[in-house]
Amino acid sequence: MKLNINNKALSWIMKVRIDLFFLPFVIFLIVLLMVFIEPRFFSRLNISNVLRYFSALSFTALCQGLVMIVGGFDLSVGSIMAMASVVSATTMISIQSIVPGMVGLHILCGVGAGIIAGALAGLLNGTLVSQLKVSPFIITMGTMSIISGSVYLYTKGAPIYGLPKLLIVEIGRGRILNLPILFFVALLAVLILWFIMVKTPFGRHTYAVGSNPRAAYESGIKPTTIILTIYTLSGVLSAVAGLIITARIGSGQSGIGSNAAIESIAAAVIGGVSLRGGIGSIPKVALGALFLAIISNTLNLAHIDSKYQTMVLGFFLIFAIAIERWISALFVRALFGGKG
Amino acid sequence: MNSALYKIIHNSRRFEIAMFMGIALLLIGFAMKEPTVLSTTNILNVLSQTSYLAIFACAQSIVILVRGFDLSLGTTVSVVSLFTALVMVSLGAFSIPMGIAAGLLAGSIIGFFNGYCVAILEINPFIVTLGTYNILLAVSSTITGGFPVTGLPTIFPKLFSEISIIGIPIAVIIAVLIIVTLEYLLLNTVFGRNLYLIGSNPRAAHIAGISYKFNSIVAYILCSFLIAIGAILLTARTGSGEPNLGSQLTLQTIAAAVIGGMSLRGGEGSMMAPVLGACKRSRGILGAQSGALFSLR
Amino acid sequence: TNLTTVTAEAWSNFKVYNFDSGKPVKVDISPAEKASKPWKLYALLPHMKDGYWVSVNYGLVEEAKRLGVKLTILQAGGYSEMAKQVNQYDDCLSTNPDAILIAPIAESGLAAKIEKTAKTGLVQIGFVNPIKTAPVTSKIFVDYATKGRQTGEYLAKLFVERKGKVVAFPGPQGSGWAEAYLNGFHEALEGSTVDILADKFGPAGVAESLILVEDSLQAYPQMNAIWGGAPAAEAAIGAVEEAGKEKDMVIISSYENQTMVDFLKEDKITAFATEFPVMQGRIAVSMAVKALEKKKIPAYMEIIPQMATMDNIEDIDLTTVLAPPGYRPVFSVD
Amino acid sequence: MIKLKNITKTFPGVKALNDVDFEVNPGEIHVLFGENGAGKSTLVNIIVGNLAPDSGTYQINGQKIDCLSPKVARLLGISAVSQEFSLAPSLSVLDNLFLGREPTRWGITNKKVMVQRAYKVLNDMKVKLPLFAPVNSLSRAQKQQAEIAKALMLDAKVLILDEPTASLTDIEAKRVIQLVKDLRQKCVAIIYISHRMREIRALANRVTVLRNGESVGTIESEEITENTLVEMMTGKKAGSLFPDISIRPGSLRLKISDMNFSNGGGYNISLSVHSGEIVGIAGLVGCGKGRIGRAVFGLEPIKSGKIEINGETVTQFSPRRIMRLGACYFPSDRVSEGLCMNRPVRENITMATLDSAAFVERGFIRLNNESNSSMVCAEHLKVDLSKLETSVENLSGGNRQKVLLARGFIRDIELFIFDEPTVGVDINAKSEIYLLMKSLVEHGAGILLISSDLEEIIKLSNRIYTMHNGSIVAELMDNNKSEENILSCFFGK
Ligand SMILES: Nc1ncnc2c1ncn2[C@@H]1O[C@H](COP(=O)(O)OP(=O)(O)OP(=O)(O)O)[C@@H](O)[C@H]1O
Ligand SMILES: Nc1ncnc2c1ncn2[C@@H]1O[C@H](COP(=O)(O)OP(=O)(O)OP(=O)(O)O)[C@@H](O)[C@H]1O
Ligand SMILES: [Mg+2]
Ligand SMILES: [Mg+2]
Repeated sequence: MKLNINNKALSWIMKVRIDLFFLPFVIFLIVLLMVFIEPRFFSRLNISNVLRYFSALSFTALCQGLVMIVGGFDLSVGSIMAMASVVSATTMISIQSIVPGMVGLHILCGVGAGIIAGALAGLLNGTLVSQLKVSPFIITMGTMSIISGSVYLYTKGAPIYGLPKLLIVEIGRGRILNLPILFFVALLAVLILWFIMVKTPFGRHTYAVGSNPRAAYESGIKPTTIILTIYTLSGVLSAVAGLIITARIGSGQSGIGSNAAIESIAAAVIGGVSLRGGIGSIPKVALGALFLAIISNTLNLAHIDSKYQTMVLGFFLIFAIAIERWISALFVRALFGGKG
Repeated sequence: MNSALYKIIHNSRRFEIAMFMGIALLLIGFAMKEPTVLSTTNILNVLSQTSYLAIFACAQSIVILVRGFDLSLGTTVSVVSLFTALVMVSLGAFSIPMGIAAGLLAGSIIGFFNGYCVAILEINPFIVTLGTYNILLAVSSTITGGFPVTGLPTIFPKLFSEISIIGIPIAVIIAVLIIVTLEYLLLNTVFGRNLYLIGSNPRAAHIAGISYKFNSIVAYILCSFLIAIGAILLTARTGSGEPNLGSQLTLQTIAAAVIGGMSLRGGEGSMMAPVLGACKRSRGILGAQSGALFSLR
Repeated sequence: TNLTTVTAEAWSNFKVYNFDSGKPVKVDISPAEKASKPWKLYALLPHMKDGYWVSVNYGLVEEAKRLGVKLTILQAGGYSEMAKQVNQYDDCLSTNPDAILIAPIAESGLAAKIEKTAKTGLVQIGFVNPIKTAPVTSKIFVDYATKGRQTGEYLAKLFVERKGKVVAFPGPQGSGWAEAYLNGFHEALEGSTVDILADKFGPAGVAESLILVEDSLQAYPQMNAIWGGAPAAEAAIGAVEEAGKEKDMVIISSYENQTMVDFLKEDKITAFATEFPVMQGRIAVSMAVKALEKKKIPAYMEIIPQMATMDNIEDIDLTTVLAPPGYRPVFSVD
Repeated sequence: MIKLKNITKTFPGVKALNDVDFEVNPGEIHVLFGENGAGKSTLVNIIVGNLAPDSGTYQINGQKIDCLSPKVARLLGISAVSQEFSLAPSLSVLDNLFLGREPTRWGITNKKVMVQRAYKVLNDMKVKLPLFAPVNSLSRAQKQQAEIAKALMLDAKVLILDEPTASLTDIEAKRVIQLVKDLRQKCVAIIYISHRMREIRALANRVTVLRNGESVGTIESEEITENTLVEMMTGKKAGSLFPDISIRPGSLRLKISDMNFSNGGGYNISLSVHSGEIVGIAGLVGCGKGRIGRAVFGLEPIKSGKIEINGETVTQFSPRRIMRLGACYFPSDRVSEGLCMNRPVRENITMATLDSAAFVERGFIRLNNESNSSMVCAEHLKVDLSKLETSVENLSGGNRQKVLLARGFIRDIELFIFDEPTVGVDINAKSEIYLLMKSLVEHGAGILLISSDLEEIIKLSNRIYTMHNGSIVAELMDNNKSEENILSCFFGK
């Protein structure tokens, strides 16, 4: 009897680990394909391009992943990004005019203001979702139009220029070890969140609330607190994504993030997060973001007529996932026998 | 006695009654502020606008019922519109029925593709329909090079958009017919029951011998078929095949369904939900209108 | 602010093509006098999300204020909101307006309705976006293909000695206007020394364009010219700088906004084309009022687009092109 | 210790508790007893803070408690095993055991301590559970054990057990009972809910009987007899629980030969079921008895072996096909596999029947037939008829189980595979269910009865297979099928 159960535990662990392994495998296949189609894929500048796209996307994906793990949805990612971008740009510029010269301070204040704005927006989402008992889909759709509406009202659609050069050149385009600084920022965020979700009670509680809110409540966890915290955290993450894009394009823009909600949900779902909550791992979500970044870059590099690019992207999305599932089923069958 | 009362209210969907009353109250409110809002032409106008959204929202609700999604709704509308128009323009006689048939067929094929990927390949519906969305986007912007198709037979818009029967616009009549039929089918057929059961607990449904694969595929086909009907009506409304007729509809339909009471977790809700949701959204239209009129005063 | 107190002198005779004879004839067009009664006008715009349409809004609002008419502006929320614009058209009609000014998302979508309304004799003015066949009282717009051609010809002139390799970023796929621009552009470059390496369609946002431009710089290392919408041009500046190619890259924008003006003045882009959005708004309102007061107006006008370059930017009257910085869109004028 | 006075609780349309008084003291086991739907779980849920009462007072240690949340209840030392489990399905067993009170070091969960303490409790229970497997991969019995372990993890002052042994065999139940007795010795106050008379007699210091949400009375341990309890519970005298079934084995309904599971753990299983007989399978938790039923129904992949139903070899292992051959399977885990919780009772009763002509005509459901039949069926099984149109999640645990079983009695089936059919069902309904089984068998059906309730297996079946560690170790018939024989087989003798 002992053997059976150990066997079972082992088999489960194997299955999970294998799962984590297949997305990189599919990504690896795509990269391998690119060697033949377009060797320029591996140029230093191109790799930076991919990684920088990844760094913004990974933040939105992480934000969405967290919210989905706790059983929710966040359609307001994009609007929070835009808000953070505009708020931080405005702050930087007004501080610039008050205390000129101290560029570091300008940037710090700008980033701080953007993140605080994001946190507040997240807090609003969290409060509404946890208190109103209305579907998070509707609530975040509402906050989305409120936030983006007020951002437009403030900027009238005009971008905000004149940000410190340091931000654009050193942070937006800067490199360490030949890789973009932004990539390391994203990597750090992934590692920290991974740690939090796996190693701390808070992480466990988040999964529990997403998996079965009633059981979590009956176990002495306060789902409302968890939901509130996660949405706030996700607001901060979307704000950081907005800041990354601000640093890259060099201006505060109210129009950024229009695709962010769909893109981030896609990354999270590819990363194995369940739309029904309680399931999903942070590194896999990041891999999902990497997958999307690579595909988008690949399509642009592969000289495909851009009108057909969306078609190829569509097939890629569906069949890459189909292949991933198929291979993993194959492996599971090979290792454990039976019809999977 | 308490429980009898409860049963009556429960069975007759208190939520929906409340929603209806809310909408009615708001209408009265608007009317007091701005009486022309309640003029018959305006009401009919708003009604027919609502009916398109209601048809699309019903389509969306069917897949939401089985824990699905259709993100490709918007581009499906565009593709069907173009297909219908192209066929109508290129064929002489019989062009209208052939065009409609082509549109419905295109819709069903799209639905089958979605259903196949979701049910047989077991890929998450979000990813599948996002993929289809992209594929159809390419289709709709390449078959005519991004340009609309004009020159439809003039009788087509007359028949399917402008005509009204006893004063009620045709779109409203068709929408009501569709909604009533769907509601009836969902409540009275095995297929409808299966959708609810699968949506509620797919595993239990499987063990009770209900085929997830078959029913899901049919649900997706039905969804896209309804989208095609809506798209054809919209094409009649604009009088031309349009490559970007519905790109923003997707989110609106999901919102309408959820506002009306569909659960994104599946297995709950009725066809009144999307309709109510759509009405709520047109209450928004009315609100904006009365605001605009008010400012004109 | 003092910006809003514009008098009739604010714009005087403005040159446009008159097509009433079937051929383009350069004519002066003059504004209407103050309206005899506060006519009720509606204007339908595709959206209000960028500087271009804000400028159109500015033109409409200023002119309405100047003439003393009522104006309500409805915006559909984006180029993909065809169905919504049709709804808005119906909504307008049901409130008995005196005139409707239409900047259609796509003519085809509204053609049938416009035709039906035309029979009732309501004044309908088409502006900014082309209305080719539908029967409106008067229309003013720029032909996108013409404008695309103009930018193409300008580009070709820059590359007489060396070979040009251009990548085009026309804008969103399936939007109609992006395709039309691109067609004109292609036409102009046929047989020239400039090769078009690729057409890259994509969403019209700076962030999205940035990724597209960056990737294209990798995919086509030989490219030395970028042609595209304003967001693509804006994104290109940074991307090109980073790739270390800012010395010999030509960047041309197919339309205008405040950013393009600023960047042109800083010599970061080579040129942009303008079609005077503010003037189109003003002319549309003026023509509507003239028509309502039974004055004779041309039935079909086209804007004469102009290339703005380092050399001539100081000479162009920017108040005919863009809303002043800090202008806030207004949606109704009483 | 805990004292409730005049507690009333209404759900929409139901008065679940009406003016109930209840108390429990340290060192005492107070048993709650009553029919399905009497209000036992509701009372318990109020005590642990999951539900707030409409009216009434609640005192702990003489102190009045107002707004009790589960979190506060835990801090006060109240720990509970709930009937439908408070486990997060996608989390591992280990995480679930410590949910809400993970031991930490510098803010990080201390896995080592967790594993040690988990093993300690599981060893006390003499239970082995896969600590790192997600809870949704466990059988219902294993979930039950996890839930008990979770409750014991806390050093409780008040321990509440809501049918803790419902899916366990006597062997495992004995361990639980022993642990509960030990805790009583340590002056823990214990509230215990069970439908098993034997346990009540072994444990109870006092019994409070509920009927229709009202307290019928409290009796001391000396007065406890089966008859008094049943009489208090229903107001009627107790009849005999098990009917006499006349066994007339006929044609072969089910034949399994040399079956091996794909996932390992089963060894050359062969068995047969004939028409007109009830065949039982008995074994400890996790021995694989449930997997046999699942395999027949295509829910557990098999590597080799042959399964024949009514003479036809099964080739396509989908429940749909197998049902066409005349078999029906009743899963043991009603919540995750059996019922569509947010659908009405009626739909759940008929869900496996929607292809029969009695209910369907050209794809349309005959709603009247459906209503009538489900009503008849519900009446048989003593499910409250007024609840036919409410969703299953509003039913009490035992009533849910009855709804699950109901689907079998509404359809013509030749082979029934019951996995733990009477979990949580009260005595009266049980005897009703047994009567139904009797009539099924006497009309020629074959029944494969997989159960952890030994008495049920022995009294009902005419042949018993006993399992140990994935294999069938013995087939007992006639005089052989005694409790001692079976128990010795459990350990692989
Ligand atoms: N969430 C709910 N909504 C509506 N009614 C409910 C709800 N929960 C329980 N009830 C009703 O309250 C009554 C008491 O249920 P309870 O679960 O306390 O019964 P029980 O005594 O535990 O029965 P069992 O032995 O079957 O577990 C039942 O009639 C049940 O239908
Ligand atoms: N050797 C094994 N390898 C993999 N999984 C196993 C093995 N043995 C048992 N299992 C799993 O353990 C669980 C318990 O098995 P099963 O349901 O057959 O137990 P049971 O005898 O019915 O006991 P109970 O239902 O009382 O727990 C099942 O989910 C089964 O899949
Ligand atoms: Mg109970
Ligand atoms: Mg079992």
